[in-house]
Amino acid sequence: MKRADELTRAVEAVLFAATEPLTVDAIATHLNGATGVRAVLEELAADYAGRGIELVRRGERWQFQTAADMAHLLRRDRDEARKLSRAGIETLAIIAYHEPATRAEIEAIRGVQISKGTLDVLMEAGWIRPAGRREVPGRPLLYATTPEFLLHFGLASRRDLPGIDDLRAAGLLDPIDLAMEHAGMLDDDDVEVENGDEEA
Amino acid sequence: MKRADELTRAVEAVLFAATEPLTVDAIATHLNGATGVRAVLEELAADYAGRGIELVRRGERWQFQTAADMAHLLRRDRDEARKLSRAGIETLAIIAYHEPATRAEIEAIRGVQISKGTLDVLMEAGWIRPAGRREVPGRPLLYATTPEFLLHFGLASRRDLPGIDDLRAAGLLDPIDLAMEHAGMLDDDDVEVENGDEEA
Amino acid sequence: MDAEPATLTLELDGWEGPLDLLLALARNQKVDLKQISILALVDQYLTFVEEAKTLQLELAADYLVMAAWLAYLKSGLLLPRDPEIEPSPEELALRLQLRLERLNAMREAGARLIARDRLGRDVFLRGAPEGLRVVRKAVWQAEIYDLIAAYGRISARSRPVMHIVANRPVMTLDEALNRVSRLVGTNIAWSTIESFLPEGAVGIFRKSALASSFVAALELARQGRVELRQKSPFAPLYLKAPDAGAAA
Repeated sequence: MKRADELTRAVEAVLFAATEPLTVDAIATHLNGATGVRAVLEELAADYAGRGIELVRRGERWQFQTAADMAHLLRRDRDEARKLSRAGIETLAIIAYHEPATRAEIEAIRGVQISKGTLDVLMEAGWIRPAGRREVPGRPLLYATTPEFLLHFGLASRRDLPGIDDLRAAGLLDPIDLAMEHAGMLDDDDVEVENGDEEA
Repeated sequence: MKRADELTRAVEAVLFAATEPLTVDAIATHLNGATGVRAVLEELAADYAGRGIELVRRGERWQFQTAADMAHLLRRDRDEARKLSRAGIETLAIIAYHEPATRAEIEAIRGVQISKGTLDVLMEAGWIRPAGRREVPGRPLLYATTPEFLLHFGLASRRDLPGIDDLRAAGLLDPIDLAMEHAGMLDDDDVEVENGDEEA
Repeated sequence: MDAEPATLTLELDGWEGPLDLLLALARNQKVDLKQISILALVDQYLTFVEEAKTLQLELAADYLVMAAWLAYLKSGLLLPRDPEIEPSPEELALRLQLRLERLNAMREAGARLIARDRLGRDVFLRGAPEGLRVVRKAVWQAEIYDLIAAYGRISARSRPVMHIVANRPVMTLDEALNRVSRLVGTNIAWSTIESFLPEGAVGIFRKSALASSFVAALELARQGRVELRQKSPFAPLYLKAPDAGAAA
């Protein structure tokens, strides 16, 4: 950087430490009535042009600020992976299979109320969108999935979602108690046989 | 001023906008993992040397601040009410030059007990902190300085403490028993006797 | 610090203990602390304490203790050296000098430290920094399997379900009672409970038979129609018909 004379250095320091933009007079007063402050300011503004810091004039007041094209650096987005809650994934599944669906319809299928937050999260994730209103009393809002939804779940279209028969074949429709029993029985059997061997 | 490349401008902008000193890592993270930040910092520090604003390193952190020789224009004495007592200043110096130090070591050098308030004031100022215990009978608490201490007193590191090299070379940071050994006036047996005498 | 001895008496309260006072006196000798005369220093200290007494100033006990110790040191330094006395007066004198040097060093270091250009007093940070912000953005994650499984779960929950109790291979308690009481009569020696199970019983049926036979054995034992023996928990359980005498 260019060597700076004492007045320039003083103006630089005063402006840097100031909590608000300063007029030429205010700067001069701060520097015990120094003259030539305006010229120094013009020079400094030129000096800093193209750096990460710039000296700008706002009306009659001057201030240092972060270069305008560097503003995006002051705000950094950090992605945080978060897993969808059980209510979230169920709500999404119902919309995907039944779309478009109103909130009341989703609740009827789930058998539980859904909070507003659940729909908000799905909307924030970009997976559902409002899709008009159902023309019934109260005109409730309809929800449908988005192209991002298909993209995220690797589906060419909603028709790629497995149907009820596929789900049954995959054991995903088995009542929970029976499925548990199957698993439990098998385990117990194995244990039984082993114990028997040991005792023998 | 010299034209600056984009990384230099970015580092400049981030440090300028920051409300606290930043480590090299923190800057790099903010710039989405940019490399070469350390080199840029060294360059920038050289760039700004002699201006009214300086880029300085305090411990592992970097910050812009006004040049020290501008103090006469900017000095604010608002804090004079909280002026440190002599006991406070000496205790801080002893901890800084000997760190880590126990309370008994501080008292041995000062020749008087230190009141609890003295350490509290230094701790409240954020200049000292407890730093583990010395593994001797009684396991006394150790005190050391903090990064804020370096920041406040404008030290890049503890090696920059005024006169520390001379004091160390003169043996003035060594315990008295060690100095006595050097003077050839002490056998090991004398150590016990001495401690009692010191209190006299 | 460089006050004359005359003013020292008046500023007694200003000293932080005898060592502090000694250092002030030593610095009055206006020589490097390495060169100070300990004897002269002792004299100055003792004079100071005497003056304070004359002026009837109340001296803290530690000042008097130090005075006594210094008087002892002085006599040791002046008298012909007795090699028996440990530590030697010279050693004590050196030690005192080293302590004064160290206190002095730290006092000067403290003064230099506090006189530095300090942040917020002499040196300033930017007055109005924009600040750096980190905005956390949630990236929601879910797998296709989670989605399908969730739908399966809902369907299973909401779909009308017909509950059918499966016909399971079991041995009822009555059956077990009959079987065990019949078999135990034919067996005089101790036999494991497993030996009472039907031949070739496997899987669920074997489990059921074992459980029922166990309960049956307990019931028969209660009625005094069978004796049970087990060495320790989970050890094999043995059954046998009661001795003819006892049964009668």
